Amino acid sequence: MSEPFEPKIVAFVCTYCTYAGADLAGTSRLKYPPNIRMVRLPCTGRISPMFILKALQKGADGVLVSGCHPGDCHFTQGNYHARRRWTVFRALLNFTGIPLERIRFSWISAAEGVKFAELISSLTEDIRKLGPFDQYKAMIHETEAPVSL
Amino acid sequence: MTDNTQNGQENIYRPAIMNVVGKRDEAPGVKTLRLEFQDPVEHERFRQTYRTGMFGLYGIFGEGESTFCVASPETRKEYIECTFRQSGRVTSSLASAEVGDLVTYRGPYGNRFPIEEFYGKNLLFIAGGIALPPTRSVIWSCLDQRDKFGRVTIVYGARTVADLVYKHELEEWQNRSDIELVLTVDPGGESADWQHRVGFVPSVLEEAAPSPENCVAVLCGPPVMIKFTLISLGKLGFNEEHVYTTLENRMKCGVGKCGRCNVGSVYICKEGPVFTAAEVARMPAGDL
Amino acid sequence: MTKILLRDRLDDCITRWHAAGFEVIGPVSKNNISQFAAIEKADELDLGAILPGRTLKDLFFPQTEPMFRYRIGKQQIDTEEYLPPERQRIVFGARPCDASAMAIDDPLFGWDYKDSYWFRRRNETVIVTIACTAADEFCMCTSLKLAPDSTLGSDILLRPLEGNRGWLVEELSQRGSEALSRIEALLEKEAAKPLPPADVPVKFDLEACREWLQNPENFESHFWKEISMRCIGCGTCTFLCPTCHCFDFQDEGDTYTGIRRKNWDSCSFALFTMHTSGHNPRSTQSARWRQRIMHKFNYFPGKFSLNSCSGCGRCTRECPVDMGITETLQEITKLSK
Amino acid sequence: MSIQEQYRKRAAELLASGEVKIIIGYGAGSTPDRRRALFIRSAEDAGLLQVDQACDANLSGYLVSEGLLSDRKKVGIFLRPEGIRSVNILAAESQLDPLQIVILGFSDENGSLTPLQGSSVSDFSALISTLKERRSTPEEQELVEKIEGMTPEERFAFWQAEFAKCIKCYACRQVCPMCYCKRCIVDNNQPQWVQTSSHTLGNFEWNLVRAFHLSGRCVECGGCDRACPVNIPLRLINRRMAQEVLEAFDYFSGMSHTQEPVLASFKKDDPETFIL
Repeated sequence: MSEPFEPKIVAFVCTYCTYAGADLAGTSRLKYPPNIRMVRLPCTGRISPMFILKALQKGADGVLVSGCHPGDCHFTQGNYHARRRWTVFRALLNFTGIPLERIRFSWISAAEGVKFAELISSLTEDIRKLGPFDQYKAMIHETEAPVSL
Repeated sequence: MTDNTQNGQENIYRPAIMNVVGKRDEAPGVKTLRLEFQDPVEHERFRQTYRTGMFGLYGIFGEGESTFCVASPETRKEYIECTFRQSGRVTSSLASAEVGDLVTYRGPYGNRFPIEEFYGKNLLFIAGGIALPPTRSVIWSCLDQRDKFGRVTIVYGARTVADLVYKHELEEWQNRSDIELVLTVDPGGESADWQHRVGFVPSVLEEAAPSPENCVAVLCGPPVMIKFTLISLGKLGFNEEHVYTTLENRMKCGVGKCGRCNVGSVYICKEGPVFTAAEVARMPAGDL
Repeated sequence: MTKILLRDRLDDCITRWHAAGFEVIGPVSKNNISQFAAIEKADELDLGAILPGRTLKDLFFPQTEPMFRYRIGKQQIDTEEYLPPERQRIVFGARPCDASAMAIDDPLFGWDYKDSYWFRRRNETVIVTIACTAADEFCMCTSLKLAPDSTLGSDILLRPLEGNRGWLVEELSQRGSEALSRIEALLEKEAAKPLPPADVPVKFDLEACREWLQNPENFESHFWKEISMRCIGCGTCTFLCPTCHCFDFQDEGDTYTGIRRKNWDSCSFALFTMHTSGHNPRSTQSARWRQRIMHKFNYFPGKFSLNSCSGCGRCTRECPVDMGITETLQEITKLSK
Repeated sequence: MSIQEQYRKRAAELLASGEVKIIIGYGAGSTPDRRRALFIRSAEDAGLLQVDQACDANLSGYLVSEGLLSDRKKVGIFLRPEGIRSVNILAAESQLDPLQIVILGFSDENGSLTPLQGSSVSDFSALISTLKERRSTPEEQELVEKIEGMTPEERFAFWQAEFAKCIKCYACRQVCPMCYCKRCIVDNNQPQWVQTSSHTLGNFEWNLVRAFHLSGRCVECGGCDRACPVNIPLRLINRRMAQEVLEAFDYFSGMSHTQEPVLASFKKDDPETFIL
């Protein structure tokens, strides 16, 4: 009937590690699915939970947040702060029914081109299996519907 | 003013689409857009209703609407000019509109300067900073029928020389023999080649001492300037009933429904924005 | 002979109204809140409460509604206008204060420029009101010169009969008669005496308050600061007020496409009157509370000869810090003596 | 002497001696079972103060009212233990100087009120430590567990139905002592992160943002829950978040006025089981 479902995944990445890792994946000609839209930020510490909500609001089926391994932060501590924030925000999303399979977190260094490619492949596959985030999309759709009263 | 035509529209919140046909930088952060109606019917409606002093809601879909006066005179209705300072979300996006882009406009709303009552009288215009645009609308409306009025005096001040808006028109007025133009900047705001006055508007006004005899004053500016200029006008012998000003408040609907622009019991959007100083004096000061 | 609607005929009435193309709406308690919602059967109705938690205003002026969808192109902007769908509605079981509130807001939405969102819904809705035979300590309709059996704003007024048997029917408008004509056959004709309306004590002196509010000297009175000290500046009183009508426009979408919506706004919010320059004419909570009281009991009646309050008491009932109109006007009554 | 008499006397002394300029307490409300915030400035008015179980509001939010503390004078305030924790957090977040706050504390032990010994925030640290060890009420815990037992779809549907009721009156925000931002994130429109319209999506986003900003800061006074005019069980989310910071970081909010905020600090060995 219609085209097969292609998930839309937004990735918020730190420019020093994961973005460089993605770059390495590219220059190494590693293959990974094209479902990812990357947003590059100076540090994972800059990644506000607002970004994740905004991605969902704009219709993302999955979100990846990724940065430097602990201890490797360009700004020394940004990712430690980010880690606490993610822990809490993840619990909140879980409690309000946003499936954790859709919101993922990872550490990928500039040298881990292979890890990046593999993660994107497995993440895309996982979300493809989950299907579109219909529950959230229904809520978005409701805002576009004409007057109901 | 009571307008039962509803501007001929069924949905009063539907804006007209305007082409940006001109854009001018006036001062740092201050821009003028010249707009033309896309729809001739809307334009005709504007021609029929617009009088100097009325305001409109200018906007960009996706950002919202913002209220300011129509800066062009009622004697030139082929277009609308608006001058604004880039400060919030809407004005920032309006400021980035270029010639050829589209913006929205709703209006004209509110009351007007009763120009007919000024016929045969001397006119004194006083403006401060970004408040020249509403004054300029009246100034040109009168200058375009210059023979109907007596002496015309314009007192205009800004913080610095760079902050003066409509510089090309100031030059034009400067060169006209039938206008007395008094320009001033706040102390410290003058440039090396500044040949006009230095000082705050109220004191400069007192120095210039225009005669209150058979004279109508139009005064626009920030609240502080208005407050002290009114005192100066009083000293010069002006009657509050013959001093006109415009008030601007935050508005959303422009048509007396959204409930935020009132000062005391007066809805600025419907009973204003033009008031005499006497009317303003009767409003509760704590609400201004 | 008077007309009687028996409670056990209500289901048949609803069926007939549905058949005649009316949507039937009434107070429904669900999910820990009572509000007006479309119903299919009479047993969905919650007619026992003093007042539903949410007001009748929701049906005529929803908290958020789309006005335009826009699509921005290089040469043109396409706008699609959303107006309320045309359909006939019957609201069964409103309270007199809520119904009055709709009539109070009519002149506001109609002066000069007519708000089509409001009037379309108003013109298509029949309001069937049930007179109150019980009141709680927050009810204050009588203080506003209204009553537990006021007819203002209603198309039909029902007066409860003893033993929960049904209601005595009073036709009040053309629209009401039309709705009644659909169920004429279901009505009994007998002489019946309805239960007396609830006893709602008068809590303040409206005229004295108005006089006090009109006196310019009182505008800067210290009273405003004292009375609003504990106000936290939320929008509960305004959003649960059946007559509060302030609104805002919000655009939602991106650069090329989106929706402009009309949303409730509240004079209690600090940003309500804030200029872009940072200047705020009503910069303190006391100025904002004064505006709310002045607007309802001085400015609005000055313009439309109606108080912008119907005495439902929700502002006091639901206020998180136990404020409200009643207390303020009681204090003003004391001050004016 | 009843606790109410005791505290009226103490309040009168504080005001009469000039130690405090104002006392924020509880007075009679509009109905017999309601209490409301009462601000008294003279010892004669101390008789208007009420102290009983109906005094449930956390008054600490009034401490950050504009201008109240700017003259460096002391302010007396009636607080339950949760309120004392709020004051600790406000102090830790540099919103007030704890030395300016004179606490008239009381707690509700099994249905009867007991006065708390001490008047400065640091006097109550032992008490707060015991609170940390205390679990929430069985009913609350049961509800949280009930929600946790649902599938994600059910949970989403549950909260969607609850948030659909939200009318964006922001009573939850305004009543919360922790929501002191001069400009809340929903009031910022450049950029507009959260949709301000009161449709379910906008409500969902707003409530998530609110809960997140209170994570590790909420003291579970229940003010938001009581304030909500449409009865959204806001307390459940706050409860769950408090549980999360306790389990993940051994963090209990409002322990002391020098405690670092949980999301503005870290340990190198914080758990990270979920990070790939």
